[in-house]
Amino acid sequence: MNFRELTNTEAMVEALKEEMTRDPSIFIIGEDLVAHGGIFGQFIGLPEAFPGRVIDTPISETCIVGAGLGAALTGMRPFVDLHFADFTTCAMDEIVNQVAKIRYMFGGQAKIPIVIWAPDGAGLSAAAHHSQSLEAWFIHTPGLKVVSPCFPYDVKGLIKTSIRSDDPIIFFMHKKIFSRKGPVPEEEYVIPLGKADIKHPGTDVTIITYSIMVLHALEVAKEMEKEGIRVEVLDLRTLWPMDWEKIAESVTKTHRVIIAHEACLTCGFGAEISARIQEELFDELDAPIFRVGAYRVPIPFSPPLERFVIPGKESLKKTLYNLFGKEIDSK
Amino acid sequence: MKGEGFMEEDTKTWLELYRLMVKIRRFETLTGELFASGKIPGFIHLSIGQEASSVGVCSVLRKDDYITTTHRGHGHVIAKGGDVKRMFAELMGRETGYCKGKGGSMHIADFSIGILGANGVVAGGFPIIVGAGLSIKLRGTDQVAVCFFGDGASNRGPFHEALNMASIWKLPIVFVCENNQFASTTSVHYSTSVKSIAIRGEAYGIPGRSVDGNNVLDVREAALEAVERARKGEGPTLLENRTYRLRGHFEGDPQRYRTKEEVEKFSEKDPIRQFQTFLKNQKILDEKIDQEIWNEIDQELQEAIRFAEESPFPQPQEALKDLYVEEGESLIERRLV
Amino acid sequence: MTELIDQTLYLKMYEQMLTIRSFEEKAIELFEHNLIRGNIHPCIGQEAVSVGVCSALRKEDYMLNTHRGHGNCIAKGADLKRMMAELLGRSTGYCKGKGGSMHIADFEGGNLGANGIVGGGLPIAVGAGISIQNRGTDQVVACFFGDGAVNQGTFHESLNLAAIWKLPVIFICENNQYALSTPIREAISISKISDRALAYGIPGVTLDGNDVRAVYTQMKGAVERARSGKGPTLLDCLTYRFYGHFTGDPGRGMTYRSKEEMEEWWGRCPIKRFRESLFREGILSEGKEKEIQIRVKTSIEEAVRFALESPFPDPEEAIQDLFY
Amino acid sequence: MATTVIMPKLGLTMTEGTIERWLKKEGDRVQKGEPLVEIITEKINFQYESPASGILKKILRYEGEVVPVATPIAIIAEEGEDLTEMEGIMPEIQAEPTAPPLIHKETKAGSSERILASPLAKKMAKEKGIDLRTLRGSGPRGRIVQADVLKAIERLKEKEVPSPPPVQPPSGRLLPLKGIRKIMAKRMAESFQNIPHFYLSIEVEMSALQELRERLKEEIERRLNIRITMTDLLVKITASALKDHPILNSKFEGDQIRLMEEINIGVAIALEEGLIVPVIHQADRKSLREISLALRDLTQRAREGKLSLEDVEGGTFTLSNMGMLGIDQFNPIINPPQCSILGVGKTVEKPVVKGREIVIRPMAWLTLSSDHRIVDGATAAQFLNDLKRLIEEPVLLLI
Repeated sequence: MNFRELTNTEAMVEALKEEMTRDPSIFIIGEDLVAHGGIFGQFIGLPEAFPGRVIDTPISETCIVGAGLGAALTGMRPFVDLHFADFTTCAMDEIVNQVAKIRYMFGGQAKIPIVIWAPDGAGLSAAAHHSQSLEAWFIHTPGLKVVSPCFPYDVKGLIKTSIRSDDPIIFFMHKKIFSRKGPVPEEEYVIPLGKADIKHPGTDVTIITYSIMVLHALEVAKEMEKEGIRVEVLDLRTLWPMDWEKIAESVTKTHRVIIAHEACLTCGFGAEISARIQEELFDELDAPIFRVGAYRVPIPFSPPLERFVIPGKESLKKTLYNLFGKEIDSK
Repeated sequence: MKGEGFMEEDTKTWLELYRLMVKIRRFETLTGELFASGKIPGFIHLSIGQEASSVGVCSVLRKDDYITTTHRGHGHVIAKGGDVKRMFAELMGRETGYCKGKGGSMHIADFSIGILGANGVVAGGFPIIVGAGLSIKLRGTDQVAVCFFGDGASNRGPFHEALNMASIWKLPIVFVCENNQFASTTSVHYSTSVKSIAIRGEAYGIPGRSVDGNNVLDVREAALEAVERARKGEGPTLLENRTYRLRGHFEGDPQRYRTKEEVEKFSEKDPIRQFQTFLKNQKILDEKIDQEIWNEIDQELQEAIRFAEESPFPQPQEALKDLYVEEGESLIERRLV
Repeated sequence: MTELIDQTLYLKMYEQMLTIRSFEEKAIELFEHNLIRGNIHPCIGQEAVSVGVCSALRKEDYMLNTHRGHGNCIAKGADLKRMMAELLGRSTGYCKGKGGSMHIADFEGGNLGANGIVGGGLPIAVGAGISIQNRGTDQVVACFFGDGAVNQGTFHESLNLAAIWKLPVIFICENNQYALSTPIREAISISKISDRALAYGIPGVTLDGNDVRAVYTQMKGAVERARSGKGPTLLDCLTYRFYGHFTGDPGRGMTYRSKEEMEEWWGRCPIKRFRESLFREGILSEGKEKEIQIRVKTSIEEAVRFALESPFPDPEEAIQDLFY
Repeated sequence: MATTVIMPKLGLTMTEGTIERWLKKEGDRVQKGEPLVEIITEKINFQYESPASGILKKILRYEGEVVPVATPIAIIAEEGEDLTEMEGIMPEIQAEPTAPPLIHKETKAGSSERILASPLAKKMAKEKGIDLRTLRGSGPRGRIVQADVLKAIERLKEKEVPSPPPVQPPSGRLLPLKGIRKIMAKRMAESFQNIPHFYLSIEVEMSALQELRERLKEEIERRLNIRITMTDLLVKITASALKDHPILNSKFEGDQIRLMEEINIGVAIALEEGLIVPVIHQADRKSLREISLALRDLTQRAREGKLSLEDVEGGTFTLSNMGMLGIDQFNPIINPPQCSILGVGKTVEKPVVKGREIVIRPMAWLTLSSDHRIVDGATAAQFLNDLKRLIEEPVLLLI
């Protein structure tokens, strides 16, 4: 395969272009798509390339999602942009009561090929209404599939798979990774849902993580090599379905686990993974399972406050030291 | 423009209105500069061009009246009597800010003067204002609650739900739509199927009135009528101030959705320039006074900026406070390190 | 010639109204015999709206339904057997017993489903409209909702979007005067729900929902408008539910409604009125009526028998159908 | 009423003791006051007498186990007495995890021991049949983790390796390493491994000291009929020299150094079962006579194995005189946690240069071993020089 460097945004646009060319039933609906190419520019070029298939709406989240659902029920493949994951709350009834339940409720008559794309995450001083990581809500909701990749290669492959999926997908992307570059093959490819990926092999401890925390985990893994701790970084990529096999494989190898996400610790996805590990792999554990997550407070605006609330490289390192009972160096 | 046969009283008030509009204009301009120079993190939405709406409406409100404002709310806060020191401090994320640096530009509130807060969610203010109106009714005071919102919000469900409830309960509310022609990038002519948003009053059996939002005296007059109606317990009014956002949706907005020409055309209708000319024609304002006003305001704002810049950032631990009235780690769930 | 068509159509409409009425009566009876679990929301008294509206639709047209939706299902051509089976939670039901009374859907027949959430259907109708526009067919969407839904945010957003995009959607408010126990006159501050159309610049009509011909005529106009790309219409059909909000409604809803009011509306019973007019016009005769009654009776009985003889779904079925 | 026998705290600094030998078996009848168990502290071994009369119902800790003071080690009860209320104390008996230095006899099943170990460590230990109680946890909070079990498995392997069959039966008599010698072995090894020793030697003229001793001889011997030994004098001199060099009279405590108030000089005495170091407390405050008497008494009792803990505790500096054993010079090993030890060699007549001519003088080598973590060469050298001056001009003691 011939690789070239693309940003996450470019990878996403490319994925949408390819899919929309392949399948005329795909259309994009959301706010500020035509004039703006999307609030973060992930749709730049698409309105021109596919006139009439990129639809600007007034600010009506409830109806944007609901409309996507109706279209999905009647033979279309909508790709819904919600601007910010925080705005899923304006359409919670549509997502939780309609999109997630209709197929089941109607005895499997319907298929709902909808992708709800929601940029999430903090770190941009966007304050309490534009910074949340809400994946746990949707992992908790039967009927939804949840994706949250971090690298351009994964973003492109998973966007394509999500669009082709006949089930509703909540697709999260961290706002901070949009402009991050990474290698993407020129050839067409897709990545199956529910497959995790080892981003850094190790033997002493596994950091199970996803989205932006993968980047922090990789930095920590490098630093720890100097200290003789070989960290394995497991990027889930798809949160639901969860790649339990990969997790079990890695835990059985390293016997030590840290689960890290930017969402707040309490009832975060880490709690679920951790519970499953101790239930099924108790005898493999050589240390307690540690979790890394944000404080249970809304994301504050001021940079020092925000940095304090959300977990990063340092909290990961501290947790590692904690796990190995090392002294935390006071610098 | 209005103003024939005005009283001594009026001239004072008018100069005050003018002063406030200038204050907002300068505040926003300086904020834009501070943002450009990287002294303000996050993103900001400026209300340059909409000063007449903020000032016209708030000038007929009492200190104990309520307002909810929007992501484009600096003007409303200043017009309602907000402290520019604490505003700048908040914009810069300092501990002396209105929200101790927790809120930022989009989330400024001052409950002591009835500002129930700006909101990052479009139309987020509607349900809140209904609650405020209801409590006024329940407490039997003669306060009034004003909900500022944009043309974009008028297509959101909460608009509908709020106007309906306010109308059936005859709540003392004035819904002020600042129709600045754009919901972010989307033109109101595209997003709304009716000529004037004021027409939507008919869907709730409440008066809907549309005025030139760049004429502070027109706004003031219409607002006065609506507020008096509300105080008398005759229920809500839907007021549309037709104005124009001269700056982008947020600082850094490429503004591909409109032409330079259009913006220039509208800057001729600049509310401040209009009012300035009017006051000069009325011999209420001359170059000298005008200069003084602008200078005084600049001094005040420069002090405010200095105050903000000299204020410290909050202690990191501050991030764990104010979530509940009851303090305590058990409530915020410490991280495992 | 046209008269002949009308006659057969009217007789079909009358038979449908009777079918709906007796289906609901049977359903209530089964509920009272504890053969139907959960609650059902009978639409007795609203038959004219269901039949008037659906008679103006084609099979491939879409319908969005409400929790009080049996009548609309039947009028849109649903199979009584599978409906009854669903009400009884049998594996042969429309939703294999997963949905129940409040969630009957028949995608074959264009019925995109009944909704447990008030106002839940409106945004879906908009989506169906967009899809029709995108696919360039001449289908339309009939979106049913109650007077309670008109104060939901989804109503506002949906009508605005349908209006600016001129979607082929007809919004039909089954204005039965009550949102559960809240009378519409207390829930809105205007006299006619159809005035809400003014807020979106679309036609809005308030009409006698107990006059099936009036409903049919208005609906036909609205459908033609939609098919010809002129956009949505709001129909406010004044009607009344003789039974309470649901089978659990104390005193069948007489706690919040007066005898006088009830009697007044019985005077305007849609079936009674249609029957009289049909007799007056000589379209319906004792003989024909007998036939119809027998056909209806047997079809309902068959449906019940089918349902009762059908097995309950295998518990394992509960974990099926979540994903495609 | 049943009685719990606990590991006695035999003196101020004792924190744990090793059970050397049970003098009674379970089921034996014991009388209050009759020797029950032999306990070794770091200082001495000691026969602990039964605190009660009755039957030795249960031995909770076994020979070789190191047991924290006040931890129950046995239960004495009357015939047919109900011990259930005793069972209660058993789990809590094991409250703090104890790790014996060497793998001890298989403990009886049923003695429930709460051990901090990771699930994986537990699983592996079970598979390999390793008793977790024999391991010391290296994980957080002393948790036994995978690594510890792996080490244990290694050790087992080493044991299993069969030594090549010897050509002839191994010659030589086996001496069991026990009692004081065992403790000494352990502590000397620890000392030598852990303490960065450094040695300074200096040659001193002994004539003045010998004269002094001669003079005191008849005087004291006549009156008190005791002989003042060189060691007595050296103790006196060392003590007063230490007063000017408190740093050498100190104790190493991990991340800090404790300067001791008292100057307690330990004097190494060789017994056949091992080296013992009785202490002359507050040697600096004692008169030569007192020192002499004390030292004589200690030596006497040491030989009879009658030293009390107090006799061997609290030393702050040790003196080891091997002159009488004909050794010229040697490097003694520090007696932890002390800072220094002084080794004194034999006094020999030898030619030395005085002024411009060669004369014969009695000379002896002093060697000071010091803990480099506490003192450096210069400091120690000064001390040694002062010591030399006092030995060569004892009158200075009067100042």
